[in-house]
Amino acid sequence: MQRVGVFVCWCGSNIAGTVDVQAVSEALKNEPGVVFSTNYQYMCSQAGQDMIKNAVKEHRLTGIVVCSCSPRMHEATFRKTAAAAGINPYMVEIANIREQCSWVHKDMLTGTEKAIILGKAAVAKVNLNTPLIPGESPVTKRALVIGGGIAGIQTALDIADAGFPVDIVEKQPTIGGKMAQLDKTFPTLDCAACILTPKMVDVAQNENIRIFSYSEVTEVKGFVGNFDVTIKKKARFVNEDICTGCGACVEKCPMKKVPNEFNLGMDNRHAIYIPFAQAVPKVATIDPNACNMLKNGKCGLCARVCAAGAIDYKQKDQFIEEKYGAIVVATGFNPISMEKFDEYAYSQSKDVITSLEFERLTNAAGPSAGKLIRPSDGKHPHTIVFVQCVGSRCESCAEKGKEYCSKICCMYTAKHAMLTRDKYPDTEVYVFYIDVRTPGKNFDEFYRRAVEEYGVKYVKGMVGKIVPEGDKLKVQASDLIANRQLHIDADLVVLAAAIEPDKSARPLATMLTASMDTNDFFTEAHPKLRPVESPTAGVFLSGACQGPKDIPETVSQAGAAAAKVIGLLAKDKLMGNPCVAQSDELMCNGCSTCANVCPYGAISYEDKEFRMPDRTTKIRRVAAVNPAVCQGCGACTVACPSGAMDLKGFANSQIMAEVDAICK
Amino acid sequence: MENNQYLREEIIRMSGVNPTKCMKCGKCSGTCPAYDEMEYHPHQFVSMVDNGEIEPLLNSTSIYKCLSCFACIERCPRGVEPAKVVEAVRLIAIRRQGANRMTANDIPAMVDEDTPQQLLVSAFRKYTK
Amino acid sequence: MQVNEYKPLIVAFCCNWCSYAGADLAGNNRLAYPADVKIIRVPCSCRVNPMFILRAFQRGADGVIICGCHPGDCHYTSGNYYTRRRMAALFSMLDFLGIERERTRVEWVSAAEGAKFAATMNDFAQKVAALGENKRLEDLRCKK
Amino acid sequence: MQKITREQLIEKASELLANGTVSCVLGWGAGEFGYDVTPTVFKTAEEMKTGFVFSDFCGANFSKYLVAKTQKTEGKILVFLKPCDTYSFNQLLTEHRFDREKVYAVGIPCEGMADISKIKAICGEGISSITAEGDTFIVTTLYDDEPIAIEASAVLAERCVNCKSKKHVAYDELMGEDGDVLDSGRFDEVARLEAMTPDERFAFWQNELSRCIRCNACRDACPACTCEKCVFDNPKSGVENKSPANSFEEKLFHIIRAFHVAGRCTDCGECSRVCPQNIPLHLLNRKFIKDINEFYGDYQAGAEVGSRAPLVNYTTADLEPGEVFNREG
Repeated sequence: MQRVGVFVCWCGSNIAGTVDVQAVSEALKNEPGVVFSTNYQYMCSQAGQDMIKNAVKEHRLTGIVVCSCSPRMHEATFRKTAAAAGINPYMVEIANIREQCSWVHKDMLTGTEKAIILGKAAVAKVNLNTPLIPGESPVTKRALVIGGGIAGIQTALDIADAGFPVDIVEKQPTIGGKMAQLDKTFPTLDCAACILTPKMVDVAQNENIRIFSYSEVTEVKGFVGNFDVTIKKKARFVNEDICTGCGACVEKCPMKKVPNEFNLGMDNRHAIYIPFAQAVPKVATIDPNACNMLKNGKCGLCARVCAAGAIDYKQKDQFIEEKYGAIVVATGFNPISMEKFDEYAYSQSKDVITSLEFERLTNAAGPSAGKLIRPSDGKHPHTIVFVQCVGSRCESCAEKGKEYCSKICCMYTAKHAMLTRDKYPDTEVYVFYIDVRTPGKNFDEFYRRAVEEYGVKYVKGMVGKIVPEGDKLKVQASDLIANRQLHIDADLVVLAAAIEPDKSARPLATMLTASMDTNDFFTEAHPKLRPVESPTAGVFLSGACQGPKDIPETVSQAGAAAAKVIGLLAKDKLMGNPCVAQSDELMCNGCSTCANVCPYGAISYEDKEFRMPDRTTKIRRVAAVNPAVCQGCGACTVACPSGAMDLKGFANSQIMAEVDAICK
Repeated sequence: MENNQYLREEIIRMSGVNPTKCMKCGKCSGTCPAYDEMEYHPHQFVSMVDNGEIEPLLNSTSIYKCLSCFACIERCPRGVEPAKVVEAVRLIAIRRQGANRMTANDIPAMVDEDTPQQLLVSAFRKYTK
Repeated sequence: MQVNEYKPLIVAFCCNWCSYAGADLAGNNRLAYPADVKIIRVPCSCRVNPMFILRAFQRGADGVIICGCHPGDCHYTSGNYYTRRRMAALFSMLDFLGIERERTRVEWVSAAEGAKFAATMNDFAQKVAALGENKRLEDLRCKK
Repeated sequence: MQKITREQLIEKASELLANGTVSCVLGWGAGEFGYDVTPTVFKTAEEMKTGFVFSDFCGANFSKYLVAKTQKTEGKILVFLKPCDTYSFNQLLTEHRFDREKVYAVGIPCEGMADISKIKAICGEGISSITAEGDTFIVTTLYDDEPIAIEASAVLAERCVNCKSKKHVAYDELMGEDGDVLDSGRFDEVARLEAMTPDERFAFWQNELSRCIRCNACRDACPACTCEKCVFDNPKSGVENKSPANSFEEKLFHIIRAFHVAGRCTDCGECSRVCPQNIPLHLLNRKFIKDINEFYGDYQAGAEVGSRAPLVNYTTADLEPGEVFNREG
C-alpha cells in the first residue's frame, strides 16, 4: 500500500473561488492510502513545494497527489519536487481541478463535488503507480546517409561540418543523383552542374565523410543511437583506391553499345565506364552484364591499358558492418514509367520524350551536346508541345499514375519552354496545363516570364491524344478557356512525367521499420511539427523520399535533417521516456498484432524458453518492446488480446482504477 | 484556326495592352455587368486577340455590348486592361467601311424623354467614328 | 416540476496532446460545460481499451466519450486512425445489442478547439441526460 | 452424408505413419456418446482403428489444438482439415501460433455436419445410437421402441446451412476434390436483427445472454482464443472474473471476447456449437465481420497467411464512428 499525500492548491482564488479546497482536502483524507492531506494557497510556489518536501519526510510519503492546475502546466514542476524530496518523480499524479473544474463550473457545490471525484481518481491511480526510471542508452557518434543525391550530399556536408563522421551509401557508381542529370535549375537558371559539382568535390574532400558508392544497405538492426548496419559494396571490378579515373580503359573498351543510363538510354556507353566527367568518386566501373571478360573470359583490354593496375576481374561483393547513431534516408525519386500512357504515344514515337530526357537533350554534356534535336531524325523541331501532369493527380488509374501532385513539373516545364524559346526563337512552344502551380519564391514571376517575355503558349486543358503521322505528331487537345478542341502538328512532345519514390525505398523502410504512406513516401513523425523525422526514432528524412520537392526545398530539408542528426549525436546518452509499453512474456502469445499497430517499429519478437510447471521446457515466440524506440502511445495495449502488453504510467489497472473512482 | 498576326499587332498597338500578361483567372468576366449580353466575354477577348483570332470578335455584337465601365480594368490583377482590348477591336470594326454601328439617322428613334442627352452623345461617339 | 433533476455521469477519455489541451483551453476561456463530465487523461485516444468503456458503463456511467486529435494530426502519427476503426466497430456492436447509440461518441478536438470541446460536452451531456439513467449496460443479464 | 469415409482417412493416416512423414495424428476420437467426439492424438494405425471416428458429427475444429500439440510432439502431426478448419489453420499461422513445419495437413471434403441439438429437438434425450443410411439418420433412443428416421438435411448445423466456403485455403495434400468459396446467407440473421428496433434487439440479447452460465466453453473451443492466459483469468488485467460476480459481466465477457477476435475470427461457428445453452454467439462475431466488410471492404480472416486484420490497419479516409449510424439512413 502506498502512503499518499494529498495537496490541494487554491491557486489564489482561481480554484478556491469555485471549489471549497478545505472540503476537498478533508474528503480525500479518507481515501485508501492517504495518510496526509492539506491545502495551500499556491502549491507551485517555493513555499508550496517545500510543504510537499517536508510532508514527504514527515509522513514517509511514497505517493503524491496534487489537486491543482492542468498537469500540462505543472506536472514537471511537481515531479521535480518529488525527486528533490527523494521519491520517484513518477509517483506524482495531478488532479486537474482548475482548467477542468473551477474554471468551467460556476457554483461552489458542483465544483467542490467534482474536484473531490477528480482527486479520488488521482488517488486511486497513484496507489497503483510504480517508480519508473527512464532508460539510458549510449549514442554512436556516426551518421549514415542513404542516397547520394543533392539531399544526401547536403545532409552529409552539414553533419560533417559539425564534426561528426558521416557515411554516404549510394547505389550508383557516383554520387550526384538526379540533379547531376539536370541542365539548368529554376528559377535562377544557373546550371545544375555548376552548383552541384563543387558540393560533390567538397564531399569527396571532407575528412569526416566516407562515400560508399555502388553500394546498398542490406540490413539494419538496433535502434536510435545504436544502429548496426550492413552495407553491401557491389563488385565494380576496379580497385577504387588506385584507380585514377584517367579514362584510358574506357577509351579502349571494345564493348561500346551499352545503353547509357545516365543519358536515359539516348546514347551508348562502354562496358567499363565513368558515368560522367565530374563523377565522385571518379573511378571506373565494369558493367558485368556487358563486359566480355567477365561474361566469357575473352578480352582483358582494360587491364592491359590501365597504368595503375586497378582492374580486378576477380573482385567480389564486399559486406561492411558499421555502427551508427542516426540514419538519414535520402533515397530520392524517379519519373514514373510512361509505357502505360498509350494516349501520348510514348512507346510508339521516339519524339515523345519525358522531361528528364529533355534535360539530357538540352544539356551540353548530353547525347546531342546540348543541341535540341528530334531523337528520331536529329532534325530541329519547330513545334514543341509540353504536357503537364502526366500521371500526376491521376486518381482513377492507380496502376498508371499517382494521385498526388508531383509539385516540380510546373516549374521545370516553364523552364524548358522558356529555355527553348530563348535558344530557338523560331520554335512554337505550347504548354498544356490543368493548373499552373508556382508556390515558391520567384516562381510565379518565372512562369509569367515564360509567357510574357518568351511567348510560350500556355493552354488550359489537357492533351487527349497524340498520334504519330509521317514525321509529325498529331496532338489533339482541349482549350478550356476558348472552349474548343485544338489540333496541333508537333515535331516534339515532352511529357512532364509524375515522380515516384525510388523503388529501393520500400525494402529500406521495412529494414528501418520506418513507416510509409500508400505511395511509398516516408511518413514524418508529425506532418507539421516534425517534418524531417521519421516516427522511428533515430531515422531522419531528407529530400524527395518524403514527398515531391524541388532543389531549394530539398536542400533546406537536408539541412534541417542534418541539424536534427547533430542534435542527436551531440548527446552522450539518450534518456528515454519511461512511460513506455511493456510486454509480460508469460502472457504474450507472440501473435504480432501489437507489432502491426506500432507506429515506431519498437516491437520485436524472440523465441524464449519457458519452464513449465511439469518441469518441461517450452519455446515460445514472445514480444519485446525496445524502450528506447517506444514513444508510449499505447496502441499496442489495445491490440493485444491477452492483455500481456501494458503501458507504464498508464497501465490498464491504473486507468480502470480511475474509471472506478469516477463512477463510484 | 485563324491567326491574324497583323490585326493582333494592330490591336496591341492601338490598345497598348499586352495580352500575354493575362493569367486567365477570369476576374474580368467575373465582374463584367454586361456578361449575360455578350457572346464573347472579356477574358475571351484577351485570349482570342492573343491567339490572333480577331474575325469572330469583329463579327460579334459583343463589341457593342461592352459598356466601357472599366470594371475589368479596375479589377484585373495583372493590369491587362481588357476593356481597352474590346475598345480596340471595336475601333477596328468601326474603321472598316460602312461598319458603323449607328448613324445619325438612327438617333431619333432612340430618343425618349427619360434618355439623357449625354448618353446619346457618348453612344454616338462610341459606335461611330 | 421536478425537484431533483437527474444528473448523468459522463466519462471523457481525452488524449494528452490535443483533446486534453483542448479541455484546458475551454477552462482558460471559462467556457462552461456540465460538471457531470469527468475527464481521464490518456496518452493517445488509441490507449482507450474497450474494456475501460464497458467498465465505466458497468460501474454506472451514463455516457462515454472519447476525444482525440483530428485524423492526420495524431501526436503518434496513426493512433487515432486505430481508435476510429476500433470505436466504429465497438459502437456498432453496442448498438447491435440494443444499447442506445447516443451513449457513446468519438469526437476529434484539437488543442485549439476549446470552444468545440465545451460545445461537444454540452451537447453530449444533454443527449445523455435525455436518455436517462443507463440501465441496459448495467444489467443486461437481469433475470426475467 | 460425408463423401469421405472413416476407412479412407485411416488408410491415409496409416500410410503417412508408416512412411515416417508424420509421427502422430490429431483426430476425432470417440466421445462419451455416439454423437460426440473428443480431440485425440493417435500414435499408431492400430490406435486409429479402435478409437478414430469420422462421421456427420465431426464438426469440431481441431486447428487450435495444434498450438499445444506441436509444442509437445517430436516430428510432424497429421491433421485432417475440413474447408472451414483451414481458415482457422491459416489464421493461427498468421499469428505465429504454431510451426507450420511440424504439421502435415490433409484437406478433406465436408458435406456439412449435423447438429445434435436439432436431432434431440426431434427425438428428445436418451439417444443410444445414430447410424447414417444414405441421406437419413436412424436414431434409436432409450424411450422409443422404434428407431426414428430423420432427413439429414433437416438437422444440418446452422453454420453448415450457411457454409461460407468449400475451398481449402491450406493443405499439404488434398483428399477428394476442392470446392469453391460460396455465396452464403450467413449474414441474413444479423441483418434481421439490425432491422429490429433497439428495444427488440435488447430484448433478444437479454433473453439469449441471460442463459449464459459462464462455462467458458465458447472460449475454450474458439480457435482464435488461444491466449496463453485470457484477460478474464488474469488478476492484473482488472477485469478478472472466472465466474460472474455481477449481472453485467456476461455481457462484458461476450462483448470483449467478440472484440478480441474481431478481424481474427474466421466464422467457424465453434462458439455456438459448443454452447450448452444454445446461445447464438456466432451472431456477435458475424456482426463484427459484417461491419468490417461494410466499413473497410471484404475481409476473410484466414483466407491467406500473413494478411493484416482490418482492426490493426487503417486508411486515412476511414468512416467516422459517428457515420456508422448515419450510413443506415
